[in-house]
Amino acid sequence: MQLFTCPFCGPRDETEFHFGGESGNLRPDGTDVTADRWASYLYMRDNPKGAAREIWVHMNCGEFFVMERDTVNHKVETSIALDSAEHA
Amino acid sequence: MTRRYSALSLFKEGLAGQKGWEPAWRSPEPKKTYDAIVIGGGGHGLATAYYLAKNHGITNVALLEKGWIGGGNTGRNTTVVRSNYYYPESVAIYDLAHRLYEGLSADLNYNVMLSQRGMVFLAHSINEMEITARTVNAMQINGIDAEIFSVDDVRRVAPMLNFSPNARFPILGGGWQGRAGTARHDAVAWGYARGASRLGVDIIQNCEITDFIIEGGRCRGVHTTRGSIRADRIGMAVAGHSSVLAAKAGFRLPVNSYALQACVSEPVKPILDTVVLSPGTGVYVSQSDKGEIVIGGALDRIPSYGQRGNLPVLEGVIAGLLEMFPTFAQLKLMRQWAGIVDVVPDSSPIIGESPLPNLFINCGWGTGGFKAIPAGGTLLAHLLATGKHHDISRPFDLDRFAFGRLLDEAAGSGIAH
Amino acid sequence: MRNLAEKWAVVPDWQTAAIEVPGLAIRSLAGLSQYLVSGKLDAWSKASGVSALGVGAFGKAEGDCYAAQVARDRMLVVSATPLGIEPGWHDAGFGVTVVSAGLQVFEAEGSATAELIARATTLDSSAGSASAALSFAGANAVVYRHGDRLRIHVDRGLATYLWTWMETAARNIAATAKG
Amino acid sequence: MTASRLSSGGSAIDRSRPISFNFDGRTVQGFEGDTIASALLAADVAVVGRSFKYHRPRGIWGAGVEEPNALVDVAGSVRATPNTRATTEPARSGLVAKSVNASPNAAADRNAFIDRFSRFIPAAFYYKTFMWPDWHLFEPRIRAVAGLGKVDPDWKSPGPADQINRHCDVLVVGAGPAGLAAAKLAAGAGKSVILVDDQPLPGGSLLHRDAEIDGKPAAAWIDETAAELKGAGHLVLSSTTAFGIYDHNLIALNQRHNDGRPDTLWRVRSRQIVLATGAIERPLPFANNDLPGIMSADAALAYLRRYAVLVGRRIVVATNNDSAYEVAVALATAGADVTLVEIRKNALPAAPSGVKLLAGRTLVSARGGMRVEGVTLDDGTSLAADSVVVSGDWTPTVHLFCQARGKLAWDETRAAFLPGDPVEGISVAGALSGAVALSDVFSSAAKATSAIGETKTKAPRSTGAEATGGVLAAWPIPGAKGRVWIDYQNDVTAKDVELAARENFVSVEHLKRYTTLGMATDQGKTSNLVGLALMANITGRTVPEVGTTTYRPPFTPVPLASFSGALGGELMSPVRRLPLENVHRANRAVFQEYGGWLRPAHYGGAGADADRTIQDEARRARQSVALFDGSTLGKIEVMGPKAAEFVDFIYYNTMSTLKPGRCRYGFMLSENGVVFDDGILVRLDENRFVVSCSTSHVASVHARLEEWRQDRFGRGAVYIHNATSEMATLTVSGPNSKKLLEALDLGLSLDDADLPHMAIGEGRFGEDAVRIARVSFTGDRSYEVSIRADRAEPLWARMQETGKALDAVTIGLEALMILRAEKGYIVIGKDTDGTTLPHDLGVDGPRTKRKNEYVGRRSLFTDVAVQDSRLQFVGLTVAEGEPPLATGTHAIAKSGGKLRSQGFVTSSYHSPTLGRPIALALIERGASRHGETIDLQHLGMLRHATITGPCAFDPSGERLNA
Repeated sequence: MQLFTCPFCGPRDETEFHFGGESGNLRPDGTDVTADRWASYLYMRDNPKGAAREIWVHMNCGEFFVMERDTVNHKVETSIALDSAEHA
Repeated sequence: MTRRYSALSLFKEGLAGQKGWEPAWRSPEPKKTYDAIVIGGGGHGLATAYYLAKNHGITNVALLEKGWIGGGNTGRNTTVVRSNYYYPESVAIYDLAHRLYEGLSADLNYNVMLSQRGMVFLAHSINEMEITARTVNAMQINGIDAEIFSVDDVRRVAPMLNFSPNARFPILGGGWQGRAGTARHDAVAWGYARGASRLGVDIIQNCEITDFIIEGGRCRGVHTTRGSIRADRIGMAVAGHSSVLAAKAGFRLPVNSYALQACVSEPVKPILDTVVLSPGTGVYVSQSDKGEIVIGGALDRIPSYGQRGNLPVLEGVIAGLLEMFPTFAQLKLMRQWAGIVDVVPDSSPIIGESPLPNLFINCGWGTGGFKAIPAGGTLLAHLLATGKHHDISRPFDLDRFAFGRLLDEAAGSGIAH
Repeated sequence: MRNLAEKWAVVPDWQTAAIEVPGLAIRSLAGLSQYLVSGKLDAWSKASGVSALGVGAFGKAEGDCYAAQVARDRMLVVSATPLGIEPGWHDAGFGVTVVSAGLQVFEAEGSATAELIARATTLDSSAGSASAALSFAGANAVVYRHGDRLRIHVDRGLATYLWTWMETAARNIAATAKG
Repeated sequence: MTASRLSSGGSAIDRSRPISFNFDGRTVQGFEGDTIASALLAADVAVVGRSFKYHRPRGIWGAGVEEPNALVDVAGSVRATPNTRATTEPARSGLVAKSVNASPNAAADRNAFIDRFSRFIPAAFYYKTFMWPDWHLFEPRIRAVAGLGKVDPDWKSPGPADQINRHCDVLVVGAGPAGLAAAKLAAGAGKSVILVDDQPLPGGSLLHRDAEIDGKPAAAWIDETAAELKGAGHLVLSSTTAFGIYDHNLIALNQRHNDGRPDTLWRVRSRQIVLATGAIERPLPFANNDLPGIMSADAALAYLRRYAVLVGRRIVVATNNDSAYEVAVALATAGADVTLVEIRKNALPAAPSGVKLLAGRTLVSARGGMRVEGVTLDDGTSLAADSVVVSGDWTPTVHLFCQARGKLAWDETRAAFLPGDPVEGISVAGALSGAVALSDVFSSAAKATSAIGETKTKAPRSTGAEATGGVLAAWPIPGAKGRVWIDYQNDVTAKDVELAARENFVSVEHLKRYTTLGMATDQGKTSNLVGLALMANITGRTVPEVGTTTYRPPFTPVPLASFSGALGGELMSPVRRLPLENVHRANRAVFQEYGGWLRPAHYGGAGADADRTIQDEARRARQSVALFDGSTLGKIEVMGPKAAEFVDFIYYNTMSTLKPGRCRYGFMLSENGVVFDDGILVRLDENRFVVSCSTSHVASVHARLEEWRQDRFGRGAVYIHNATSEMATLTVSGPNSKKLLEALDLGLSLDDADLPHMAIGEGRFGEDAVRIARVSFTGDRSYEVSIRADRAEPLWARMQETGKALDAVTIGLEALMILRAEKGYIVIGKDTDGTTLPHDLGVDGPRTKRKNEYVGRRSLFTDVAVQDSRLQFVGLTVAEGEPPLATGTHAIAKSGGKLRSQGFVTSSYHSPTLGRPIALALIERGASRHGETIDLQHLGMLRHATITGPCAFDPSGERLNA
């Protein structure tokens, strides 16, 4: 059972959180976006082994945030609220 | 040296102290060049190498494995073999695998212990019965053996289930595939390895890919911890680590890596004769020939490459099991583990040439790769040998994501996304 | 068609329902006015006269009118009497929604309250947390102390579940104390 | 008699409290404090079980968790548990123990003959045979002989297991000398401490090994230290196994109780974990080293000192290390005739008094049948013995350290793997860290706690004689004669390891899987290292080159019940309850579970014919007026300066043009274009909307709204409040709905001009505000009246009362489903699936016309989204007199001799109002095929139906305003 840190609430049990996708996957607006670009936004992932930068939500308070962690040893580095994170 | 496996050879070897058996596969030093390279010594990679040699006569093949063959998901899954899928495209691929499994022990001269004890997928509500009917109808139309089970039918095949009307998830019936069952996972890997090695394939263990050799925009080989190895056709089947190799080759995949847990109880005398799946509780269970209750876990909720189990998911899975099999509460958990699986948005595999020409991929099987090993091997071998898709693999090309032509079995079974 | 009501516990009569084991008593608390308030909490405080500082998890609230923080920019305001503030969006920059009936309130007291917490959440009750929203027996709840007692606000639809869960936990607490 | 109970002594047993239990049909006497194993030994029961594969007779090996042999099914007056370790299970009166894998019993097992064929069935033999004609022919017989214990099919649960979460500064695993010292030091540093040990009493090896601490006998020091910890409020848990270390220093404990309660699961989050898990003694390799009567030397000492059981009269003690000397002396002192066979020639400890020492000698074989009768040494010497106790040295218990991702380091002098580089948050002490002498044990404890903080407590001092750690590695030798057993439970011999090597299964993982070495219930605690060392020897590698096995939870088997806790029955996936549930119960409602809620399916009572009742409700609803509890529909408020812009983005349909006081029906899509939810959006005022979503989607819609808010619009732009539970929503529908509502006198005008279809009004019922929305899911004039959930009962009662004069009918969800299906209204997830796009449902306007951005937009223009073979939403009619189509029926077409699905029936009912079956379906190109008759198939049966529009009733919609 991992401990994640909600930027507002502090450390909470992993079961209170939900994975929201990779950080930096910006949404292209409009209908003239190419099929490849749209598919890339919808589906393609870096899925890094090791250092990762991801969006998570703390379901109890609803905070969306960017978390940096390691996908192998599960060490959590930082948590920053989505609206104060760069290139979220 | 004794090569052929049979009751007679076992008997003869018994008289001679079992000392005449030859190695199950050779462990040669890697050569500088091959006609083809297969990356990944799991079931899919080994099957690919075997079928390259057997179906296409391409025997100058290197199979490169980072650790030890069969040490990844092939040796960590719950060994279920089935083909009860909804879409015709899925049926085609899993049925191919299923049929090859049925002849595999004879083909490989290696007992993979395919045990077709049938599988029941339970329905816990009227709505689930309707969805089951829809799925069974689709299977019948697609030529797969499937039938609807009444409660009494379910009771006949799995009497230990909780048939109380007061159960949290009462059993109203379900679907049944009689040809489904289990196979011995290690035997599948070792059987393919032995078969491939005998046909000339070099199985090279402890050989990790450090980079791809890319020349003129095409893949021409690999750099490894055991030197550079060249070939003009390279296939990769490295479930769980597909994205890592893709990144080295310069492209991305629609894949997230998650841990999938499984666990077994201590061995007990036979109490469960079929495979039982209860989608409502997430229970996916069978009893091994050794007597262990083999419990398939739910996917973890946190992307990870850490090959280990955790507690919350395990608790939920076991709670579901005990709700469906209350008397199993007297059993003890003996071992818990996890494998890393490729999770793809539509939960269907990806097979085809990658964005890097000459490099072909077989990945994205999610939680269901084991049952597909013979098909995954056949289809990747076909791609490597001919450079072209087999009809069965065409729908599973990576290009389906841009076209929007996803093959989502979960969506097909009535789940709105 | 089986009547599934037969297998689910009847919704308790909240006026009389009680869980009592040595060291622990739990009751339902009726009549509190509850409001979700989001946005500029200072502006809200100015308009309502209620403090803009809500208590966090296991924090200690006091008095008849107070707030529990449930998110960075959201509070659950609790009052013994209705507040004279209009629900809806206020141009000062906050929104108000009445949830007086939407959240059921339970109150637990006694020396074994810590034992109840230890079964309901993995959160360390001595460590505190900025928001009082947490998973309590698997349900999203707002949990803090009011005086000597523990108050738990939970979605009305899940109140019967939480009650049954607390009955089970209380039995375990009693058995542990005895064993 | 060979093994026997001495007339005095035994620190663990209470001679004043005799007990008796049953083993394999015979009565066994013992004392309170005995384990099943100690009582069986005292009663001189040599054979306690049969091995897994060859059904070899086996006796008790150890005195703890490592036991490979002595497994029993327990039942009787205790809870039935298969495969219980006799060495750790307390003996209790009334307990019935049965040896596993033996029939009828361990002493006389009818499958014992299998051992005679063992040469033909070596490791992994099954991969090489049983292929012709087919594995299925052989498998049933193999299955029947496999497995160990038996599951009791009539087992009844004693109730849910307790599960407790704890936090502490320091968790110490193991209450032996190292653990006790570490706990004491950590407590002295002002830290909160939890000390756990799997034995019933703290003390570990001090319970049977000689020691003096701080000038006191060890027993006194143990009691004093444990009492001190408890007295200071620290938690000391006995009979509790730390079985798993998970991420971020979460450690899982399983606690056993003696009062019949199920075990308790503890989840402890500790800032620091001190592992003082000790070490486990290994067997020595010699032929027939598995015979009953051959036992761990340390266990023999434990049985002597703790339980006053002397394991034999003529005992051969065999060792390669110093630790067995104390055992030999103790056994001799207790009256046994003891010969010590010592592998080493030189550098031996002081000669043990009263013991015959044969130095430089090795055991090569043991002899005997159902129990050991003697041994042969390497020089041919034959010794008679009724008991052989052996020590092949000690394997540190590294399991938890490895679970925590700790790496091991091979220590050549100790011939053992020890914890390598430190792991953050975890320290090691005692035998686990390689310490042997008690003073080293204590200094390792001081070191393990040194980083925790400055302690005010003095580290304990060893003031007695100290153990020494001399050892000469004694691994199996390739090619040795006879059967040298490595894994007792799974019947793996040295020859099996040699076979694996011959066939290229040389890595540790291959060795394990191929031979099943270490895969039994004891998880190889006594065998893993021996197997590894032999493989190293055969292949010319060092032990670390062969590798270490991966240690996974649990350390010892843990009851499944501990993991599930209370998560079962009503407490699993709990249903939500309606505010008016008890009222509906009293009103003969029959409940079903829909979308996570317990809701009335119909109101016919439990004995009623459900179909008839539902038909009757649906028919009457169209005739006059129907009442329906629709409280479960989502009510999520969206407020703030950019609320209108926000809902435009969220919905497929343009919503910003909605006027305050009006409602609009719309779809929400996922980014992949699939229709995710449908429902009514209400605009209350300029900056405030209420999203009414499907019952089962409230949580997910709420989460999506919050995500887009924070990810696209910014926190200050809009705020989301889920107020679903605040209001009960009572629906009045039908031609007389207005009449009924007027009679309620809600204080607002119901004239169609003031409250037209898709408008809302505010009124009052008594003191409470009510909101009336004129929306319809039946196709008839309908009003949804929302009121505070806790005040809904009087309003519902008034509606019922008023309705009597109008022949009103209260309908459940099943009748409502018929009514909406008559109109062709969809239910998301039933009439759609995870591929359905909005234009498949005939709603193409926004897709072709909208200019601004919305969720899922680009996905509506992919190749697949625009292809003409899509499944489209239609109605189906069957020929007159035919029964309804089954939901799930597929439309079929034949192409190239093969059947192909063309879509399927999503909803199907008999319509009482139309007097015929109605069905909704998703059919390939269905929208352009109205009037076409198609083939359908259900469970092999062929049917026909004609494609129509989805709406079968009142297609012009006149009844909305009738």
